[in-house]
Amino acid sequence: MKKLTTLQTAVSGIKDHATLALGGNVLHRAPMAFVRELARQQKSGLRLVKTAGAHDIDLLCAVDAVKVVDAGFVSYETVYGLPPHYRAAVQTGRVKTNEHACYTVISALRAASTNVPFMPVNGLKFGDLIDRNDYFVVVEDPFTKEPVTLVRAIVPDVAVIHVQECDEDGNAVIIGPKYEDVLMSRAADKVIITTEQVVSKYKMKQQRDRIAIPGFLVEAVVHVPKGAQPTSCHQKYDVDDKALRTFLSLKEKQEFKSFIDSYKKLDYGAERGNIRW
Amino acid sequence: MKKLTTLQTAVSGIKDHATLALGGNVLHRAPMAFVRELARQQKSGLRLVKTAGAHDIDLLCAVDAVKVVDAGFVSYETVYGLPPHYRAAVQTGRVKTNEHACYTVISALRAASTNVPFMPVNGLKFGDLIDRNDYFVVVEDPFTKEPVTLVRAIVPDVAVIHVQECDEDGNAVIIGPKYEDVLMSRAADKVIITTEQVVSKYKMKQQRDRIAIPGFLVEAVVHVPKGAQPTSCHQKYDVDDKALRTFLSLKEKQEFKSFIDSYKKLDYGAERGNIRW
Amino acid sequence: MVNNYRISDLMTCTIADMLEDGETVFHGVSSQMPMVAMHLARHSHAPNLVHLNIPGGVNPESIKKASYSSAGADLVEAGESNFGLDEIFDLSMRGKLDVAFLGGVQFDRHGNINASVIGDYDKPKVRLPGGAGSAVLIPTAKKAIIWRTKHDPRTFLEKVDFVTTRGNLWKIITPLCVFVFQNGQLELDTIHPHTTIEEVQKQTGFPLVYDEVRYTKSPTRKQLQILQRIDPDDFRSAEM
Amino acid sequence: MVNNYRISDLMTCTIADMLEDGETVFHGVSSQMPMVAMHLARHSHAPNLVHLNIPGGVNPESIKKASYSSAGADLVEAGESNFGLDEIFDLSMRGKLDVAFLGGVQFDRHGNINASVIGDYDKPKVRLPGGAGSAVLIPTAKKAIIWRTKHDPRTFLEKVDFVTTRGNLWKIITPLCVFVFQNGQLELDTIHPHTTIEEVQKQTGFPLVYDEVRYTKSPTRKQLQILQRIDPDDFRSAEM
Repeated sequence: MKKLTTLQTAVSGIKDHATLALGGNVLHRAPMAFVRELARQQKSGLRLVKTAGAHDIDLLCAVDAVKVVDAGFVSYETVYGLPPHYRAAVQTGRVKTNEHACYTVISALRAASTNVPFMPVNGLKFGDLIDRNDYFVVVEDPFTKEPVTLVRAIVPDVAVIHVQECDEDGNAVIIGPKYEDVLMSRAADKVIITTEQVVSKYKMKQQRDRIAIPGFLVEAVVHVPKGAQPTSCHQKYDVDDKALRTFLSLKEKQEFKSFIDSYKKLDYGAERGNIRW
Repeated sequence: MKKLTTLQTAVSGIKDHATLALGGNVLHRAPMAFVRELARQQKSGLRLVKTAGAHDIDLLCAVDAVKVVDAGFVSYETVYGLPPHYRAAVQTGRVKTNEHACYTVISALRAASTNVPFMPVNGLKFGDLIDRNDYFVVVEDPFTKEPVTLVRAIVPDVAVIHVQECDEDGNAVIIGPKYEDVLMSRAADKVIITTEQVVSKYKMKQQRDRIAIPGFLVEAVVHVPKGAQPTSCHQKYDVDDKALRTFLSLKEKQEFKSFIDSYKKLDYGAERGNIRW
Repeated sequence: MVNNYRISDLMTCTIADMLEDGETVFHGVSSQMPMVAMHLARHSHAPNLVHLNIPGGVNPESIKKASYSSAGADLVEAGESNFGLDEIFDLSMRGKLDVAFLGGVQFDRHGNINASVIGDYDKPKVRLPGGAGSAVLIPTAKKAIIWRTKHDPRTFLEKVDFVTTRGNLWKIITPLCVFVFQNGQLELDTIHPHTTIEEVQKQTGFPLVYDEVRYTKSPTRKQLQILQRIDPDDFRSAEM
Repeated sequence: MVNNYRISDLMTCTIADMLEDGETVFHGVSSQMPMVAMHLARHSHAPNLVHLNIPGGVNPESIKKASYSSAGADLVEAGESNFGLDEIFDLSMRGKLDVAFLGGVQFDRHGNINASVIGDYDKPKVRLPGGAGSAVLIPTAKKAIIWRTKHDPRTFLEKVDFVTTRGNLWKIITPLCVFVFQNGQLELDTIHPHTTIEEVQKQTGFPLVYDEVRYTKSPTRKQLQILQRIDPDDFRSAEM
């Protein structure tokens, strides 16, 4: 049961049209090395699930890998502005947005994690989202006869989560905010961890109370230092301002490719032994 | 916003017929000092909620404080056997048991924690519990048209949770297994913490990642060292074998009273300053 | 009365004044101004305000490192306990979130909020970032406060293109004024000292509703001093 | 073949033999025998078995301190990660729990299990402890294994008083035999070496179903040695 594998191998197992839950939040701890490898392997038709996405969703829209986005919010943060490639993809009809209320993504993942077809949601009471989206439905509560809104379960085929520390069994430690990553690891059919550091089982056991994702839930572990760049990874590195501004200025297919390829050395570094474990 | 209070004051706020979620599991970290004070103050008609209860439920049944028990399992562990007072109370009709599947207690509390009227439950598919209990109902999933079992929400008026460490703001650390205590603290309308130690806000901040219940959710904090005895409290004390065997041998009302009163010094100790903080 | 303040200072202080001691208050991503306002409140009249945020740090002691983000790990590192986004939503569903700060792109006089699309929902002219938590928080938080750094007739208009949500909207603050949602409509609460009622009307796409023109209170010297101390890098102006 | 073993040893080893390497396996409270059996499996043919339990310690390194309880904190302290009861249930709901060990008081030939009441549900003659997780785990775990330290006609009977649950029941082990649930009925799998088919039939309240009488494998010397080492205080016999 060897779980340690290469980025290429892990990504090669992702099927076109797969539903992927991406860890992190906006510009923080997004699994960018994995996302770039999805682009390199020219995956297509992906359905992306996240409460609040940014560069990850924008990049995959830029290379035309996406068919559907289930999210509550897709945008860079204040100083970087709106996600140009995502917007263009939606506005030209190439990508369908299932607009959620962030919480309804959480509810839909909770439904998946408990294997029920839907989750009742308080709060989603008014507005056009309920009518326009077929993953919401209002029914009568059989106990009180009051109306209640349900959101349909979303079962990701794979959750991809970038962490600071993981052992070879897949026991994973997330330092700082966990966002929806723990829930995603329970909702998805398979879990792939990309990690800054692969630590010994002994060291992991010493900090077992910090383990967010126990190894037996994890299918594959990929060692990718700097694997969240250009988004931030707490206690490892901050957002790469220059790279983000560069990406946001790109327009042509060839430019996206060059940008993504410029990370090759970094993304494959650990496999080639260039970076010490 | 002083939260530190005495055991008597905290318990005096509990109304007859209140729904109480009790922390801990079987013989571990049950909020026994609080339970004994409920008995001393002769509360009645209580509805008790717990996945797996033992001495707490048995004692409250012995003194006729209980009307309804919502639980998946009520029994002492192997060496101590069955709960005589709970059984007698149910068999004579004084107490109604809402038998749950442990998980359906969790589901009902999850419904409360998200303020929805019910929670769908996979797994509860067969058997007489579904038909005989009016808090389960089978409906048609509006998305797939398949049948799905719903459990009605249980909203505890108060969750009573015994912990090892708490600060005066109510930030609470549970050492070792947390059982359903975190969920209870989110499902209940109010949270009362009884604690082995009251630690400084400074010390609590040093270990903020271990805080299971943030203070702003907590209504009252009661300092009761040994407050889980005769059940165990991890890293503090083990089960009090002698006391449990004594209790199980009691039969008469006056005997229960004496047993409960024998803990008075311990239960009120911290308030009287006999035990240093 | 002092005059050496900017619109961002005025807005931040006005927001702080909306918050009461002991309230549980949430802000989302890209929300530097409310974040600073919450800290200002905690450092003045509302020391027991509970500050909740997306990364989950309860009552972060300092926001000086929050820089470009208001969803970063710094808020957790400086926090006194952890309470993640999922839990904050649950809290609001239970009716225990007092105030939520939210955004939006279009607002109409009926209190409808659009953060989704300009044009048709399925084939939009402009795809907006989305309402994030708005669609569940605005109906469930006791008071929803919207802040906008833009005030023009395309933002405040007769009818929004799409109703992302509505509900317990309480106030909207802009560089020109404060709206209050009451009597089923968006009414003018106060206009800022530097503007006129004509200017506000000109920039608003529906007729203003008000009995008399009241002015927003200017920041006090003390508030400006605290701002200087807690937000020396001026994150509160990031959106201006 | 060795003879110096007790029924509790035989039962524990038989249970261990039912478990395969790599499986996720759960036991509840008052479940010392399956707990020891799981450890025996981990120390012999199933080193990658995942041991889950109520307090939430994944793969506790040792069970020597579990003493009177199989739901105590020791299992967490000795564990390699934490995975609480709520999460174990969720795991089973998702179809990812391979084996669950559960109890019960009455069993009938149709695979129905009663852990609730003797007599009427609302006014019972005997109120039993309740099915704990059984009612959701037996239908969802891939294989449910029941162990009982009592085998008499009141335990195995024609028709249970109340159906707490049924579902993916796989095997039932008693001091006399192993039942297997197949073809929609409880069939005899093996009888233990120390008993006879007549004895088992006498203690069973419905006609035994079997093609031929097979005997349960005796513990190996190696198994007994491991048991001695991992369970020196004989928790496996606690219920006997």
